[in-house]
This record gives sequence, C-alpha cells and structure tokens, in this order.
Amino acid sequence: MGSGGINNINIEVDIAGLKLKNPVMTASGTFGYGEEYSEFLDLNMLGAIVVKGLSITPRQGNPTPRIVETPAGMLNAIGLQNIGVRTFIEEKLPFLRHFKTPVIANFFGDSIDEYVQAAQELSSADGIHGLEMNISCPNKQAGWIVFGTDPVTMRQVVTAVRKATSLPLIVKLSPNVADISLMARIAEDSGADAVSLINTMTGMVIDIKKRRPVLANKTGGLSGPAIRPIAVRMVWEVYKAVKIPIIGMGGIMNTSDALEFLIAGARAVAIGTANFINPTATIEIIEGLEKFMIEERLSDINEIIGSLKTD
Amino acid sequence: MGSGGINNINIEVDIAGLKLKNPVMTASGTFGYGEEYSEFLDLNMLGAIVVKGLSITPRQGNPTPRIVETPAGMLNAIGLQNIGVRTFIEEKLPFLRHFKTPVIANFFGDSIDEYVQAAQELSSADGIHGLEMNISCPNKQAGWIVFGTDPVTMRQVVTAVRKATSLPLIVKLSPNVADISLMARIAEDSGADAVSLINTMTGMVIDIKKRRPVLANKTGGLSGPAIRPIAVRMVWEVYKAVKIPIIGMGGIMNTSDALEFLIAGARAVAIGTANFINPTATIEIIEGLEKFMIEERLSDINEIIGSLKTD
Amino acid sequence: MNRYFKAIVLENSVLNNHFRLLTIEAERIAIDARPNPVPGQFYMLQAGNTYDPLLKRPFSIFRYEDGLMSFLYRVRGKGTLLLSSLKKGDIIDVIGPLGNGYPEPEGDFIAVAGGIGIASLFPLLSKFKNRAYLFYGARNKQELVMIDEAKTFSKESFVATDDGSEGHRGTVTDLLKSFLNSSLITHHSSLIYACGPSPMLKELLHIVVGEKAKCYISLEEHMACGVGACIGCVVKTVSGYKRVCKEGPVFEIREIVWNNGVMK
Amino acid sequence: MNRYFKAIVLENSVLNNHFRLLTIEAERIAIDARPNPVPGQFYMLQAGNTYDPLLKRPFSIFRYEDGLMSFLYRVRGKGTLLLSSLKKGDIIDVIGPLGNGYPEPEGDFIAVAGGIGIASLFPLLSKFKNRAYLFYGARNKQELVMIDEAKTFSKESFVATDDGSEGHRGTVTDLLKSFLNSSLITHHSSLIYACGPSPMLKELLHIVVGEKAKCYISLEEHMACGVGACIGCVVKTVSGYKRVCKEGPVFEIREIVWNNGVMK
Ligand SMILES: Cc1cc2nc3c(=O)[nH]c(=O)nc-3n(C[C@H](O)[C@H](O)[C@H](O)COP(=O)(O)OP(=O)(O)OC[C@H]3O[C@@H](n4cnc5c(N)ncnc54)[C@H](O)[C@@H]3O)c2cc1C
Ligand SMILES: Cc1cc2nc3c(=O)[nH]c(=O)nc-3n(C[C@H](O)[C@H](O)[C@H](O)COP(=O)(O)OP(=O)(O)OC[C@H]3O[C@@H](n4cnc5c(N)ncnc54)[C@H](O)[C@@H]3O)c2cc1C
Ligand SMILES: Cc1cc2nc3c(=O)[nH]c(=O)nc-3n(C[C@H](O)[C@H](O)[C@H](O)COP(=O)(O)O)c2cc1C
Ligand SMILES: Cc1cc2nc3c(=O)[nH]c(=O)nc-3n(C[C@H](O)[C@H](O)[C@H](O)COP(=O)(O)O)c2cc1C
Ligand code: FES
Ligand code: FES
Repeated sequence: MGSGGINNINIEVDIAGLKLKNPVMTASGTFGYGEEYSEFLDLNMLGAIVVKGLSITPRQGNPTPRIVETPAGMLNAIGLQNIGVRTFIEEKLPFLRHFKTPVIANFFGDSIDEYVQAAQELSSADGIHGLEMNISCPNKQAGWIVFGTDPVTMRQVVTAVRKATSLPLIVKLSPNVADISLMARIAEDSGADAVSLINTMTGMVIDIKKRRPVLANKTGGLSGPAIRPIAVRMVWEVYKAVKIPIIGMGGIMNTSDALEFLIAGARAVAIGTANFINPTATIEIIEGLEKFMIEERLSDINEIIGSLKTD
Repeated sequence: MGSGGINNINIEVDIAGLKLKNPVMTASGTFGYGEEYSEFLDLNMLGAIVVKGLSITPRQGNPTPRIVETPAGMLNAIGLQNIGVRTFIEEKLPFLRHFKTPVIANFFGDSIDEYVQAAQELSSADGIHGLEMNISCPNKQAGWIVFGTDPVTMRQVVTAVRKATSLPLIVKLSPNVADISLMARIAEDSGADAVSLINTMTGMVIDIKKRRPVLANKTGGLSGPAIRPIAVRMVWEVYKAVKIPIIGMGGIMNTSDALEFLIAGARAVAIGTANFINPTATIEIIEGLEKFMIEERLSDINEIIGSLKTD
Repeated sequence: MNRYFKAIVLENSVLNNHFRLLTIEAERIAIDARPNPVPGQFYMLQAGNTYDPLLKRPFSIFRYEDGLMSFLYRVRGKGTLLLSSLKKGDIIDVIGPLGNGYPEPEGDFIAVAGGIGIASLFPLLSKFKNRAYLFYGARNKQELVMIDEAKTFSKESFVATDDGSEGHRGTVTDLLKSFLNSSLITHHSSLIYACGPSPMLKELLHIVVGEKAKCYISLEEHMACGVGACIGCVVKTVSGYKRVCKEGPVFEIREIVWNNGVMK
Repeated sequence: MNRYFKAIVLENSVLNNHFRLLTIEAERIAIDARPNPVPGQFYMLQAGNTYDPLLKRPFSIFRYEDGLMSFLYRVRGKGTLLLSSLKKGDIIDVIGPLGNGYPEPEGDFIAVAGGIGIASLFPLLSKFKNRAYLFYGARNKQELVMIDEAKTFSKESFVATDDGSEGHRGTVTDLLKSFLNSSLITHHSSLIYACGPSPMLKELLHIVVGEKAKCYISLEEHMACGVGACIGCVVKTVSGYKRVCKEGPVFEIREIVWNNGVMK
C-alpha cells in the first residue's frame, strides 16, 4: 500500500506541502476525533485524518432531532457541537499522535477573531499537520452573513487566518453559491494553500402531520450520494479556475465515485457520509484506486488527476 | 374532484389571477406538449399544464447522451430542444384547447429580445393562459452570464417581458444561487405575478473508464428526489421574502412530498421527474391531497399553504 | 475485534402482521474476531444495495447464541420494509454489537416493556432466568409479541393492554405502581430496566423520582453512524449532550433532562 | 387503453450466468384494457420501492401470450440487479407496450441478432415461423442464449462467436456478407431486421448501403420516460433528432446519421 507499494504504483500526493501516502482522507464531522473508527480500520493507512470542526470555545450544538434521512442523502444539523480547541489538544490529540497519518484540524468561528484565535492555538500544538477552515458559518459581527457565501467577508477571514498560521491552510468552500470558482479564486488570492469542496447543501424536511421541520434546527446540511453530481461539477469548475490543489468530497461512496472527483481535478478526496454506512469505506477506496490503476496500466495517480477529456 | 368536490373540500387556488381547480401542475419539459401523457390520464383533471420550454426559433438541442441517472435523481441536458413558438401555436395548441385545463407556456431566449418576442407571440395566441419564463439560460449578449443567477440581467429581462405581456407572468428561478430569496424579490419588483422554483441544479457525472463526462453536453440539470430537501428549503425562504404566489417543485414524487412544499409556502406544486416513473403521479397527488385534508379535518387548501410552524 | 461484517440470513419469519424475527449468522471469516453482545446492546443493519434508504438502522439484540443473532422488529418505513423482504441466503451488512447494555442485576429485578421495547429486554429475561418481575404493555393482545416466551423466563409477569384485550386495561406503569406499593420487594432497593415509548418512560420517572430505586432505560434516537462519530443521536443529560449510540442506549433515568414530557 | 399497470411476477429464472427470463402477468383489473405488443416494442420495467435506481428501464417484449409477458434480460447495473432479485408473487411497475415495432415482413426475411439483441427479434421469429434466415452472433457459446428455440423457428440459421466456441469464429456480419453474395434470395429485394451492438449495426450499413434491401434496426438509448415526453432518448436522423422511444426503437438503417461509427 502507499507510495511505491505493490506493482510500483505511486498514489502519493502533495497537498500544500503535506505529503499524503494516498489521496484518501476523512471528511470533517464524519469521523469524530479518529478514535471512534480506530477499531474498524488502521488509521495508519489513511492519507490524512480530518477531525470534527473545532471552535475556540466548546459548543453544545443543536437540540434533537439532528439528523434526518432523505433520498440518497441525509440532513444534519449537529450545530457544530465540539469540545473546543483546548480540550481537543489536551485529550484527543495525544491519541492521534500515535499514528503516522497527518492530522488536519477543521475549525470555525462566529467572528474573524474567533477564527484567528482557533488557528493560532491549533498551530502551536504538536501533532497537527494542517488546518481546514470551515467558512460555512454565519458571521456574527456582519449580521449573520455566511462567511463562505459573501466574497467580501470571505476575503477578510481567510486573509486574517493566513497571517495567523504557517501550517498548510485549506479553505473549505460552501456549495450554496452561484459561482464556486469565484469563491475558490478569492481563497487562493487570500493565501489559501488548498481548497476543499463541497461542504453540505442547505436543505429542509417537513413533518407533514405536525407541519414542522423535522430537524429542531429547521434546516440542515445535505450530504451523501444525492449531492455527488453537483460536487463533481463544482470540483471541475474550480479546477479550471485555480492553481492550488483541490480536495474533493460530496457523496463519495466507493472507488468509482472517488475517481470521478480525481478525474475532475481533485488531488485528494475526503470520505464523509460513506463512513456511517461502511466504516471501512476509506480503506476499500484506497485499495480500489490501486486496482484501477493496475487495470488501466497507470503508474502514477497524478496521471488521473484533472485528466477529464472534454473535447 | 376540484373545488367544492367531495366532502365540501376546497382545493382550488389562485395563481396570479389564474384559477386552478387544484394546486397540481406539470413541470415544464417533463410532460412534452401534453399529448404524450394524454393516454395515461385525463388532462382535464390537472390544475394546469405547463409545456416544454419554447423559443422564438426552433432548437435542435444537444447531442446524446442527454440523460444519466444519479442516486435518487437524474441529470438532463436536452439542450432546450423545441419546435419553436410558432409551430407550437399551430400544431400543438389546438390539441390542448380541447381541455378545460389552463395551459402555461414555458419559454426562454438567448437575449432579452428573444424573450420579448417569444412572450409577445405566445400572448397573442388563443388558448395560452399564463407564461412561465425560464431564466436559467445564458445571456448571449452579456457574455453568457446566466440570466437567472445575475441580479442585474435578471431585472432587465423580467422588466422587459413584463411590458410585453398582459398574461399572468411566472418567473422560474434557478437554484444555483447563494440567496434565492433575493432573486425572488427582484422578480417581484420587476413585475412578476408569481415565481416558480426550483429549476434543476447543475451537475456532472464522469465515465471513469473513458475519463469523459457521460453527457455530451458535459454538465446537466439535476432533478428528482435527490434535490427535494434543497427545494423545500428554498420555497420556505422565498415564502418569507415575497408576497406573490409560489409554485413549488423539485423531486415531488407523491402526496406527502407535495404537502411539504405547500406547507413551506407554495400555493401550487409542479410534478416533473415523477411523471417518468409514474405517469399518473399528478392524479394520485390530487386525490391524495383531498384524502389528507379529510384525515386532518381541513376544508380549504389555503389552511395548509405556508402553515409551517417554526416556533 | 471485528464489529463490521456481512452476515447470511437464516430466517426472516413473520410473527404477526406487525412483527418479524430475523436470524442471521456472520460469514465464517468474521466470526472468530467478533465480540459477543450483552443485553441492551444493538446492531446497525442494512438490507439491499441501494442508497435509498441510505443509512443503516439500529436494532436491539433479541437473541444471541453461538454466532447466531436474532432481531425482533416491526415494519415502520422504508428501511424495515426492505429488511422484511430479506430471504434465506441473502447477505446483509452489519455493524455491532454497539453501545452499552444494561448493567447486570445482582438479584431480582423489574423489567418494564412497552410494545417493541420487549426486543431490548428479552435477552435480559432469558439470561437471568426467573429473576424478573415482568411488566409488559401493548396496544392490544396481538401486539404482545413473544409474550409466552417472555413469561416463561420471568418470575412473575403483569400484562396490560390499551384496549383490555389481554390483562389489565390500561398502562403497565399503573400495574407497576400498585405492585411497588404492595410488594415484598422494598420500593427503595428495587432495580428497574425499561424500554418503551416516551410517555411510558416519563411515567416511570414519576414513579422512581425521590426513591432509591435505580431505573435503567433504553433510549431511541435517529442514528447515522451508530459508533459515536457523527454526534447526531444525542440526548440531553444532566452533564450535557450524550450520544445514545455510544454512552447509551441505556441510561439511568435521572441522568436524562426531560422537557414537557419529551427528552430534549 | 391502459399502458401503465402493475404486474405480478410469475417466474424469474436464471438461464445462465448472464441471462434471465422474467415472466409477468398484469393484475386482473388492468388486463382487459391493455393493448397487445407487436415484435420490436418494449416495456419500461421497475422493481422495488426505492428511488435508487430512480428510473424505469426499457426491455423488449420477448414473448407474449394471453396476457403473460416475458422479458429476456442481462444483469448489467443496479436496475437489472434489482430485477434479478424479483421472485414469484412480487409486484412490478410496468409501462407499455411502447414504441414502434418491426414492420411486418411479407415473405421471407433475414434476422441479425448480436448478443442480447435476440430478445427483440425473437417474437418476430416465433410469429413468422420458418420464414427467417437467422444470423446470431455472441461472444461465446454460453452467450448464445435461447439459440435452440430461435433455430427451431427459423428457416435456416447461421451462428458466429467471437471465440469460435460455436459456429463461425468471427462476426455474424461476415456470415451475412457471404450469404448475400451466394444466396438464392436476391441481394436487392432482401428484408433485414437487426438488433445488436453499434459496431454490428455499422457493419450492416456497409453491407446494405447502395442496395435496395430494406434494413430495420432496433436502437438503444438511455431513456427516462419511454413515452416521448422528455426528449432524452433521441438519435440523429436525416430529418433531425428523433425519439428512440416514440418514433423508434425501430428505424430503417439509412435514416440514421452515423458519425465515426457511432450514432450521433
Ligand atoms: C438503540 C435502538 C434499538 C432499537 N431496537 C429496535 C428493535 O429491536 N426492533 C425494532 O423494531 N425497532 C428498534 N429500533 C427502532 C428502529 O431502529 C426503527 O424502527 C427503524 O430505524 C425504522 O426504520 P425505517 O426505515 O423502517 O423507518 P423510517 O422510514 O426511517 O421511519 C419510520 C418512523 O420511525 C421513526 N424512526 C426512524 N428511525 C428511528 C430511530 N432510530 N429511532 C426511533 N425512531 C425512528 C421515524 O421518525 C418515523 O416515524 C431501535 C432503535 C434504536 C435507536
Ligand atoms: C428499446 C430498448 C430495449 C431493450 N431491450 C432489452 C432487453 O430485451 N433485454 C436486455 O437485457 N436489455 C435490453 N435493453 C437494455 C436495457 O434497458 C439496459 O441493459 C438496462 O437499462 C440497464 O439498466 P441497469 O440499471 O442494470 O444498468 P445501468 O447501471 O443503468 O447501466 C449499466 C450499463 O448499461 C448501459 N445502459 C443503461 N441504460 C441503457 C439503455 N437504456 N440503453 C442502453 N444501454 C444502457 C449503461 O450505459 C451502462 O454501461 C433495451 C434497451 C432499450 C433502449
Ligand atoms: C454529520 C456531519 C457532520 C459534519 N460536520 C462538519 C464539520 O464539523 N465541519 C465541516 O467543515 N464539515 C462538516 N461536515 C461536512 C462534511 O465534512 C462533508 O463536507 C460533507 O458531508 C459532504 O461529504 P459527504 O457527502 O461525503 O458526507 C459534516 C457532515 C456530516 C454528515
Ligand atoms: C428532462 C427535463 C427537461 C426539462 N426541461 C425544462 C424546460 O424546458 N424548461 C424549464 O423551465 N424547466 C425544465 N425542466 C425542469 C423541470 O421543469 C423542474 O423544474 C425540475 O425538473 C425539478 O422538478 P422535478 O425534480 O420534479 O423534476 C426540465 C426537467 C427535466 C427533467
Ligand atoms: S449515531 Fe452517530 S454519534 Fe450516535
Ligand atoms: S425516453 Fe423520454 S422521450 Fe424517449
């Protein structure tokens, strides 16, 4: 497995200076802090581990129900419940340091200050190899405009965080926009080392008997195979617009899905909802990628990345 | 069936001065010009018939494949193939005039001029009761910016069409935007009598062996149950933002789905992809709405519309 | 330890209109490494090869014997409908055992089952034979599924139905109340296990509040992962949100924060 | 006329690894009003109660008798996999018969089947017994499904396999070419029906181009509605895009616009 593994196949990729032994990582919020799935798979085999979104102060999250299934997808409104940056560093990071797999800390805030503080604290911890900014959160100061859907606030927050950290910085883009390539370019201009996409799409399910939203939070984020065609299209659009690497995600369930993202231009992929259905999905996809390369007589995964023919 | 039907239940609704005997219409592009499904159901039973999008000059449409299935959805890239406004009026409208059901002509153009011309010609025909503008088309003049995702071009085209017709004017909104309620307000300000939403969401599926998009057009429009939670959320947002009536659509497969849209604020619903799977879906939904009202002891459909509780 | 595996369907029988019993066996290769379940634990099950339904569904272990696992279930929606179409020889995807089961009783105990809640308590009855005072309630006689077996394993049993078609007409909590008031087991030291609908659990709270009796209840929440990763299935406890799939599904009733009769 | 109905599965048998035969019967209430299919027409079939797969799938009528419909199919993806799990007594959703079948032959005719293409031609052979010169090609002997029955109905038959495991090693179009060059049927007046993969159809075009022989081919396209409403399944013809489900699936080969060996 991994670089120079069986049959001299290279599946190592480079994301913003981070060498990943394969292009498969976990999607934030779907893999806890790594522990939960460590019984199901060898965390050493993953390209990277992206942990649940962290904020400078712990969050309680939303009331329940937090989850509802939809056709080929699910809505979640966890409300970014998390133990906070400090507790994460003290209680969860030591476990993750036992593995050779790079750890990417996903984080967010309600204000630029909170983003900056979280980035600083995470950057000074031992065992965090990259940061992923979740900008799909409303900006308290700017009247709850969502950071990731407003070009101006987005530029401000990314620029500020860029100054606060020297770790590889990934900006995670929201799909709830008219032109995601514009947002990707802003991230690139503001100093991001990579972009990841897509975050969930806002949706709602109504209980027709009660005439109430099923989720206590009313709306939630749609993930899973339902959104995959939209995510693949967005990765392709962003690939044409920026030079920095792309981490693609959104409904990847198996190797074939992962390949769609790589071919569209993603240099790595993240597996989210699929973990819930198949806790070993990541490993099966890593193995599947190698198998595909053997079948297609390819020796380097970079021959696949962005290889979409559209003539 | 219909207003004052069994059990004194009123399911008649008023959309921009058009009285519909029930709130169930067909979604443009999924019901041909009405003929194709006339063998499967009595067209007289429908709330309204919305025909395939028309342009002032006939269109060939895209090469094939034009269709690909996705999890709980499908992408289409028909490329707006149509026989043109004139041929429609001459060859298809006479058939539709045999029915008492209002006919709504969906139309589009590549320029404001084309929109205006199509609206004028359609307005002067006998047997067309309303117009639905599809603004999810790129504006040739303005460098292929999509009319429906750019506030400025959208205002221009709706204002121009409004002047060109005195028929009830429905503006069909694109979901590929950051804030659909903003677009709905622009439509309202520009003189629209109603808005319909959502049109399809842009997506892509890749053939991993060929490393090509499956669709000849590369991308296509995602429809079907996969997008329903997004559509319901958007209807709810638009309901809070405008006063004009809303026609809700996107993945409605059965009565329960239709009710989600009505409760979220749609005054009528349109059935699209569901027709392909169940040609009598519209009729079953009309019957199902009455049944629901009996069960819930409601006598007027207006008690349902916009009745979502979110306290 | 291998908690994710494929299993073969041995039997999927209809008990009556509403209830079915599914028996599966893990594929050979997975068996050795597989941990045994304890009463109150659950498995995530998924039938079919479709993304609609997408998620696995949680089911309590009903019976476990030598690698064979049985689940007692009720058809409610798409997931259980698909489960009901499984036939002998079909393959099913499984994660488990998951969660924390009921703490072991030391002496006799009280088991309060409401409807399908019997599924979760049944292995407790069969493991600790003749030690349970069983209180079993359902809508009507037909829905008192597995009642004969449950009685056999119990020391004494008390039955209630909403329509009076069997046993007391009313709720099991009525029966429990009078039992506790008049029984030989002292009110204070009693140990109660319960699984059933929210209103029943709420009633239980009223009964045990202020008493020393320990009362362990098994909760239900919508689950995505079942393993603690998504934080989707939480319940509000006196020490904050806890995951039903990980810290639960069994909680001491006083840990739960109740709000207008529903857990929040 | 009722072309949308539910049917009951009578049989779903495995012919070999790849091929299956599904026989269904329309529910009583739907039968009377149902039109009978002609050879070359198709039905849209859907198994299960899920939105994944979402769309119905088109299948040629293979056999029709007194309300019983049979379909010969090959498991390819999710839809046909789900179809293959149907068992006796299951209910299936059906639209059909749809499209235009083969125009009726007046005298003898030639039938060219490539692989599963036999499904579409079979009812023609059985309706017009002993009038067909059958050319049947497949990858190998195992994939020559229903070959014995097809031969019985034919006047003469010619078989080819890619690997030579049965009949001529090579393509059916090779066989057809030499037949036409040497046969008693004059090249000019011959009537050909064909169903099979694109390369086979392309070869046929080369054979008949410039000749008077009429050649009717049955095309496949991805379909959403099957009834002409979505304009998704078009093929480019000399008079513009035509819908395979409505104007087709049978077209005279010269109507089709070919582009680098594929239909455009
Ligand atoms: C720990 C645990 C153990 C369980 N054990 C059993 C058991 O042994 N036997 C049994 O029959 N059922 C059990 N359940 C409930 C079972 O999981 C649900 O009935 C099942 O998920 C419904 O799936 P569905 O697709 O058929 O229904 P859906 O279409 O998903 O829903 C139908 C109805 O069931 C409700 N529902 C869906 N999922 C859940 C859930 N996870 N918890 C509660 N309600 C839900 C929905 O709100 C809806 O009203 C258990 C649940 C939990 C959390
Ligand atoms: C008019 C018509 C008649 C047909 N008759 C028969 C028949 O009698 N027996 C039979 O086995 N098959 C027949 N087919 C093909 C059959 O419809 C496809 O094999 C089936 O739709 C595949 O569905 P799936 O979900 O199993 O595969 P998918 O997962 O949808 O696809 C698997 C593969 O099949 C291809 N495919 C999918 N749909 C079609 C389609 N509509 N046409 C061509 N290729 C497709 C895909 O591109 C992919 O390569 C017919 C097709 C048409 C258009
Ligand atoms: C339960 C759940 C929780 C999530 N939490 C976070 C989070 O904390 N931060 C974040 O950036 N994305 C979060 N996401 C989004 C995922 O990381 C991912 O972008 C999205 O789910 C799409 O991928 P998928 O379809 O493979 O799940 C969450 C998703 C789910 C389903
Ligand atoms: C095959 C197909 C063709 C369509 N053509 C049009 C069109 O011509 N004009 C238009 O405004 N919308 C068109 N639509 C969009 C539908 O009217 C509808 O907005 C969308 O499909 C969402 O509804 P659904 O999920 O119920 O299908 C088309 C949709 C499909 C699937
Ligand atoms: S179901 Fe995911 S944490 Fe419990
Ligand atoms: S499949 Fe819809 S037009 Fe042919």
